[in-house]
Amino acid sequence: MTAQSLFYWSLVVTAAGLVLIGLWGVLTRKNILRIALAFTLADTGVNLILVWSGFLPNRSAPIVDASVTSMVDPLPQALVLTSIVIGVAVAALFVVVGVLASRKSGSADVRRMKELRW
Amino acid sequence: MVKALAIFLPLLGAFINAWLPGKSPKASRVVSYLMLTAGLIAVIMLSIQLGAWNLRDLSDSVILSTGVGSPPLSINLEITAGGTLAAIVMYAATIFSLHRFALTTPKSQPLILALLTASLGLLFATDIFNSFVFLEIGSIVTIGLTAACKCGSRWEAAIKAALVSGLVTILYLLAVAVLYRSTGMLTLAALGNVSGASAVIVAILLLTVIVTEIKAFPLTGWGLDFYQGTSSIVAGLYSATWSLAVLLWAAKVLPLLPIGNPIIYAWIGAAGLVFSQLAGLRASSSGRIMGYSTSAYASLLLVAAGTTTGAFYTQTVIVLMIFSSIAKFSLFMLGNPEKKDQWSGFGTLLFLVPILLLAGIPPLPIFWAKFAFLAHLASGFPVIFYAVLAGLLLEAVYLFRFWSARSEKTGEKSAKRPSAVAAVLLMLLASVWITRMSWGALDFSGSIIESAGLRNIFHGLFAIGTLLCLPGVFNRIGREKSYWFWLLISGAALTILPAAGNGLTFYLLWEISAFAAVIGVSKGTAASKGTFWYAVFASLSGYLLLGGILLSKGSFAMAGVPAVLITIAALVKMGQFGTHLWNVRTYPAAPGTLPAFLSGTSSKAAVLLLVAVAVNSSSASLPWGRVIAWIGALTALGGAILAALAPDYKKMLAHASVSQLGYILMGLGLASILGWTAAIYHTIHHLIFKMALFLGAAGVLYRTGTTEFNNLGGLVKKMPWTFAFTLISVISFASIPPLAGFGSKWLLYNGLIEQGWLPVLIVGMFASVVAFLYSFRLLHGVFLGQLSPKNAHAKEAPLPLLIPQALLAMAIMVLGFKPTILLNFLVPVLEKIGLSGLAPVIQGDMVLTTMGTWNAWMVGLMVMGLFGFAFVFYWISGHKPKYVGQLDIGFAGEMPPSADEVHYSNNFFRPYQRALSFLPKIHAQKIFSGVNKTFNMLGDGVRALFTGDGRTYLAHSLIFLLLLFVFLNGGM
Amino acid sequence: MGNIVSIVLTILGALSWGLLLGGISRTVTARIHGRMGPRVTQNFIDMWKLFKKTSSIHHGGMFWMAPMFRITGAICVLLMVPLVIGNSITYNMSFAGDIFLVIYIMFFGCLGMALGAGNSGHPYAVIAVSRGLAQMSSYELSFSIAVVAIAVGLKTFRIEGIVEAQQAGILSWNIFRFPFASAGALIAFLPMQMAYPFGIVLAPQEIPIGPPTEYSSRFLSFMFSGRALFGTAKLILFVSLLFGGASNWISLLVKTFLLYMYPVVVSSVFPRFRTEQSIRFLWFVPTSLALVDLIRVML
Amino acid sequence: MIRTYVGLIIVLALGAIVVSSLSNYSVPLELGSTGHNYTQRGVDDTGSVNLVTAVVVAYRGLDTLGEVVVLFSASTAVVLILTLIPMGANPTPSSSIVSFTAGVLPGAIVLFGIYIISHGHLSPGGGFPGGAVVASAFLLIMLGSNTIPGQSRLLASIESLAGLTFGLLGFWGMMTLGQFLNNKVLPVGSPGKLLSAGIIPLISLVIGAKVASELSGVFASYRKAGGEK
Repeated sequence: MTAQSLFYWSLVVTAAGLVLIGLWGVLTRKNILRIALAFTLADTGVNLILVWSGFLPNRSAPIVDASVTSMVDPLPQALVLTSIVIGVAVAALFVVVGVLASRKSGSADVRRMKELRW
Repeated sequence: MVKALAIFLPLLGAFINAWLPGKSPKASRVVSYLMLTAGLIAVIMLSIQLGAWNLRDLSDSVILSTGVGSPPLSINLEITAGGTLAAIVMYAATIFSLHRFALTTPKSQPLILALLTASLGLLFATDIFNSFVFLEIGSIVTIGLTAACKCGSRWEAAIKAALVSGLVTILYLLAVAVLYRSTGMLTLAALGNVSGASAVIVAILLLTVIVTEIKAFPLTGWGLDFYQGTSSIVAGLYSATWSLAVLLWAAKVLPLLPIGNPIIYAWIGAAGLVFSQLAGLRASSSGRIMGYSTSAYASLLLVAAGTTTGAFYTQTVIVLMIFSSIAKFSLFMLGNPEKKDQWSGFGTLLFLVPILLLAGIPPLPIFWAKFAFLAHLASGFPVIFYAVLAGLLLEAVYLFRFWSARSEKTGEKSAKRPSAVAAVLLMLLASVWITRMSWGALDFSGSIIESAGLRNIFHGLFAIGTLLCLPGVFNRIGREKSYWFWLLISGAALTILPAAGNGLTFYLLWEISAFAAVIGVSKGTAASKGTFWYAVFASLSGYLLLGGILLSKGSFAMAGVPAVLITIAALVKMGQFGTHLWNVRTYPAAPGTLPAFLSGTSSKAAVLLLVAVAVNSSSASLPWGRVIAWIGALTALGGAILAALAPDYKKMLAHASVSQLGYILMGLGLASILGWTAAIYHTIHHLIFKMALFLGAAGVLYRTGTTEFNNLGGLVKKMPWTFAFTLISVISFASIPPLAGFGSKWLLYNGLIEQGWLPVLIVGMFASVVAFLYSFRLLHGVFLGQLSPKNAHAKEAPLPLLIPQALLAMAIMVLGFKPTILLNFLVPVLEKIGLSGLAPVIQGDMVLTTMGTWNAWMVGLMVMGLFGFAFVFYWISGHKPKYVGQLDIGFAGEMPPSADEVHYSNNFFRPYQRALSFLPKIHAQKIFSGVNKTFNMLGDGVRALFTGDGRTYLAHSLIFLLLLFVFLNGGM
Repeated sequence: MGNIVSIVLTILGALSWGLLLGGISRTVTARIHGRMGPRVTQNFIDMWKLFKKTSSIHHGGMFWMAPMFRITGAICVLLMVPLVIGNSITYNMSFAGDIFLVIYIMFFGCLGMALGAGNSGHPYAVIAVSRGLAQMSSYELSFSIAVVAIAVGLKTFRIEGIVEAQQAGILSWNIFRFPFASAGALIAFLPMQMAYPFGIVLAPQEIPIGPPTEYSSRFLSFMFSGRALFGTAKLILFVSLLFGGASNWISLLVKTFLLYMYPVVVSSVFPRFRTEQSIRFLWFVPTSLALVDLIRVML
Repeated sequence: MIRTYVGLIIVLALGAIVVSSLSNYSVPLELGSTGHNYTQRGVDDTGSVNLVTAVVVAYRGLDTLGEVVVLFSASTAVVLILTLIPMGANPTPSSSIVSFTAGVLPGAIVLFGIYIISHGHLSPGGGFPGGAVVASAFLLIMLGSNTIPGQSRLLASIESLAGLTFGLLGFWGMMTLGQFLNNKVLPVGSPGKLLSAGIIPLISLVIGAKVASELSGVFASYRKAGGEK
């Protein structure tokens, strides 16, 4: 296994690990802000996976230049750019809603936000 | 250019509004309306250009290409014909709700416009990442609007929506990555190119995302909480724009998913439909009920995606989703708890139309789609068909309960007349328009009942029954005003019913008649409970009928399961054997002359249905005629006993009605000429006397304001004519010669003995003797005995009620004295349809069977002659007595202190009740509450899933994902 | 014309016979009780006395018409049953209907009386009616089962036909051919004649004379004649159904007399049931008996 | 407790799926067809040497418009929610280090941000990163000041105007070239120059302005709401 392919696999394993840790946090944490953090973590993992989906070993950034001969796929990078901004937007809103919700219920514990059910 | 305007104008509006509202709310509203109107016009132009209004091919489309180059490099939006129709709804809903938002949260306008843009974008998106962007806009705006609305649980609703949207984001992007990694493309069409292990991953990820987003069971939880927690305006806008967009987007994506056999969608949908609707039975908040209904439609979408393809799929989905969105939108807009609306008159109607629409009641548009869709299921997917049918019935139950709970709040008049009328007209227009899709056509060319004679009898019965109820509508009070309209519609539908040429037509007219009557009943003061029961049982019989018709592919020549379903439908409609509950609750609650119509006329539709099934079967008989006859006999007996013990005039009549219909069943079950003669004879007879009785009851209620026996009595003095007509009807239904009732019994007994069905005969005879108990109770409880001072002001019933009664009483006399007029017509008709047994022989006035004779004319002459003689003899033989006051009786040498104290009414047949006490008390009420309890338990079991903890919903999604993975790997 | 004469004579004859039987029964009852009792013609005297009395008050239209209903109903039953078999002039109106018609037309008079009682405004009268109807609905069950068993067994509903089928000697009487049905019908006959232990309708200890409580004088005379006529009619009906009918006038008188004495005798030795006891007894005992023959016929 | 186990089981099962499916992939050696097309045609089609920017702004401009709307919606929502809830009066006073830095750095930061924005089609960067950098300058200013920022009309105007411009640029493409957001409505010019690549620099500018103003708006709202009562 070359260094590049090692990088390739470790990239996806790290990313998947981040997603799984994030999901675990989402499922088991009680504090709404920790859940927000867990989501951000998972988001990062997902973004890495997006990057991975267009990644080729031994290639340069997709900026056309006389010296560049082979590039990685620009599309996933564009997607990641978009996805990051969306992630920021969602996180901003989530935090606001989460903070205000926990002010309303008197605690950041998501288990206490069960007025609506059944 | 129009294409771009149609989609992006709201966005420009949103951007402009981000700056304007702080400055000038008015200007910003003007901008919004301008942009929206212009966009709406653009969409309408597009829809015309695409021929969407033609409805023939909804998948025609134009492409709006964006960026540079063409897909897969750039992104296209595909504007489909069906999509433009949905877009019109979205625009219209946004325009309608804008001013409500302007009132509550003026600064939310950019968000509303952004939501519309996102909905439009998602609706037309062809790129998977592009869809993601629009999905995110939708989620964010939804969360934002919810958090900013003025309702109690908004934070919780917002948090749950946010949690779910977070998970959806992750799953969706993973799917995007895997898709791109394995195909190198991001168009939706590329989904079909994925293969191997990646296919499974993409499929499970996207299916989980879709099921979560459309809120289909089992991933409904967050949607329920969201609908319940958010304000009704937000929920309304959401369901008409975003929810609709997501559903139609899902409809677009589902067939593309690399999932192998799409039937799995149908199974998820069918199971989800049953379970979620079970849980829906337990919902009480209006938002939650709408949530469950949304879930039902989401499940329907899954079923459609799994079982249908091509143009039919598109049409079904578009119609179901668009109109359910409209319905939900209207319900949310109307049921705005923040304004504490009070419903009355047209307000109730306005509220009812969307409910009927959601429940798929004809002739509203969803009906056509549901009918065609269910027909499709019936022809190839029986198990799914039954599940869907059951789910839809459950949905109807809670929708109607919801409505009855809402309409209980009566109050000041609301000026909703124009909007109500407009809503009804619009829906009817839409319905007519929808029929352009080739979804089975109405057929009046050849009736399902070939025999013109039989047909004409029923035509006549329905027409006359309706007409005789109409004069009485002039006497009505307050909110009962408008029931005449629904009576007329129901009656008109019934009158046409015998001419129906196929199952669709029959079902359509049947449901129109039933639900027009439901609306009519709802006009009664304090009728909500009665309306609910009627609506539920009407739905039950409607769905059974639908099931039967569809399983036999629209024809009435049926046997086996369809025939059984239809028979049960008829029995429910007639209130037989336990289902009498609805009669007993509905008739007392119905306003004015409507009970007369329901009991006298409308119940005969069930007779017609049974006749139709029988005449189309090979041996001109009903399946299990003996069972039906037994059901009839036992109902006749049980109904009679219950009627005797009933404490209320109208309730007694309701029980009596059920009981008398039992005789018709006995006759029909016989499948012999004599039996059918008896059945049709009794059908006519029952119509006559029951209408007369209920019209009399309407008069009594009108003059005294009560129908409780304990408050009535002695009215003969005040209402002699009503009494006279009631007396004639009573003598007739007690089968005492010489009036008409004896004929039906005589024919029936002869028929039963001819076929040797002696046990049925005995039960029937016993029931007819028990009928004396209630016939006297009725006369005495209302008209005889002591007049209560409470009713001293009562007058004779008004003429519009009396004249029909007089006509009916005359009909009873004619039929009683000269039954041969009818029999001479009826017997030859019945001889032709291939029934077994011998026909009665008619010689002049004499009717002969192999064993018995009956000369009604001579009996009539004898009775009248003797009575006349006795009368005259008394008259000329001595002094005429004087009338003395009602209290002047031999009362232990005293004048009784008050009329109420000497009026024997309470517990009239107590000894009889005591004698009956050895019977176990099997109340139908208890059985039904047992059923109810069971369903509640099941519902509770299901909804225990929805714990209210947002993380649980996330766990649901992930578990669903895992199960899908296991299933798909096992299956592939 | 002969028919009309026969009808008039039948009515008058039945009235006299009914009144006479009533008188006899009063005497017999008194003798059983160890009293002398009134003359056998006492009922004629009572009738006439009542008829000549002026009735000065009434309680309303139905009160007024009830006696006519009663009499009409009674006469109708009477005329529907052939009197003497073989003598077609005495068949009166029986051609116009069969046994079902008779069963149902019997209610005509009952209903009339019940209506009168209801209109009288007296609670006791209504209590009596409520009891009477409850009881009637019970005994009619066994009676109709018996009638159906016999009619189906003989394959005719026409009373004439039923009587004709019993003309082959005493063993061909239905009481021997359908012993269980006959037993059921005969038990039902007791409440029909308001005999003890089923005399809950007229129960004098509780509700003076039941339905006609408010009636007096001329009204009451109509009521009484109605009852006499109805009684005779029922006797003839039972004789025709169970006891081979009558082939001549003597046998008609003897058979009806004997049948009349049966409830009189039973009545004087039994105490009274409570209403629900009576109803339950009638539901189970005579009904089960009659059912035996019905099942026999079905098989 | 049970939730932890269930969560663990779910995550482990998901992990198993990941592991099992990774074995189906191998290290790729060639670009996919779409990626290949971008690298081949990108510069000719758009005039942007930064292919990521070419994809973001030109090829998939609609995504970017959507993304702008996402940010727009989120910021509008945040502002809306926070203005509806009157909270917080006194922001925590900032330390002198922060105050000092806030007085010195913002100018440089803004300049840097503008550079990133304007060179988006030439080098890594563009509207989003640049806008974020500019917004960070505002954040710094806000942190350094002890007063609560007032309702800024200017920010709203910039935001609104930028969005409107973006939309109208899209319509321009629609009108002239029949393709929404086509970047060739302006001449492509020679790739590699600052003024080239059609409307890409313009859109970058618009995006930058929008991102900067929106993020600043969000920060301002946070600041207003986050103070102590």
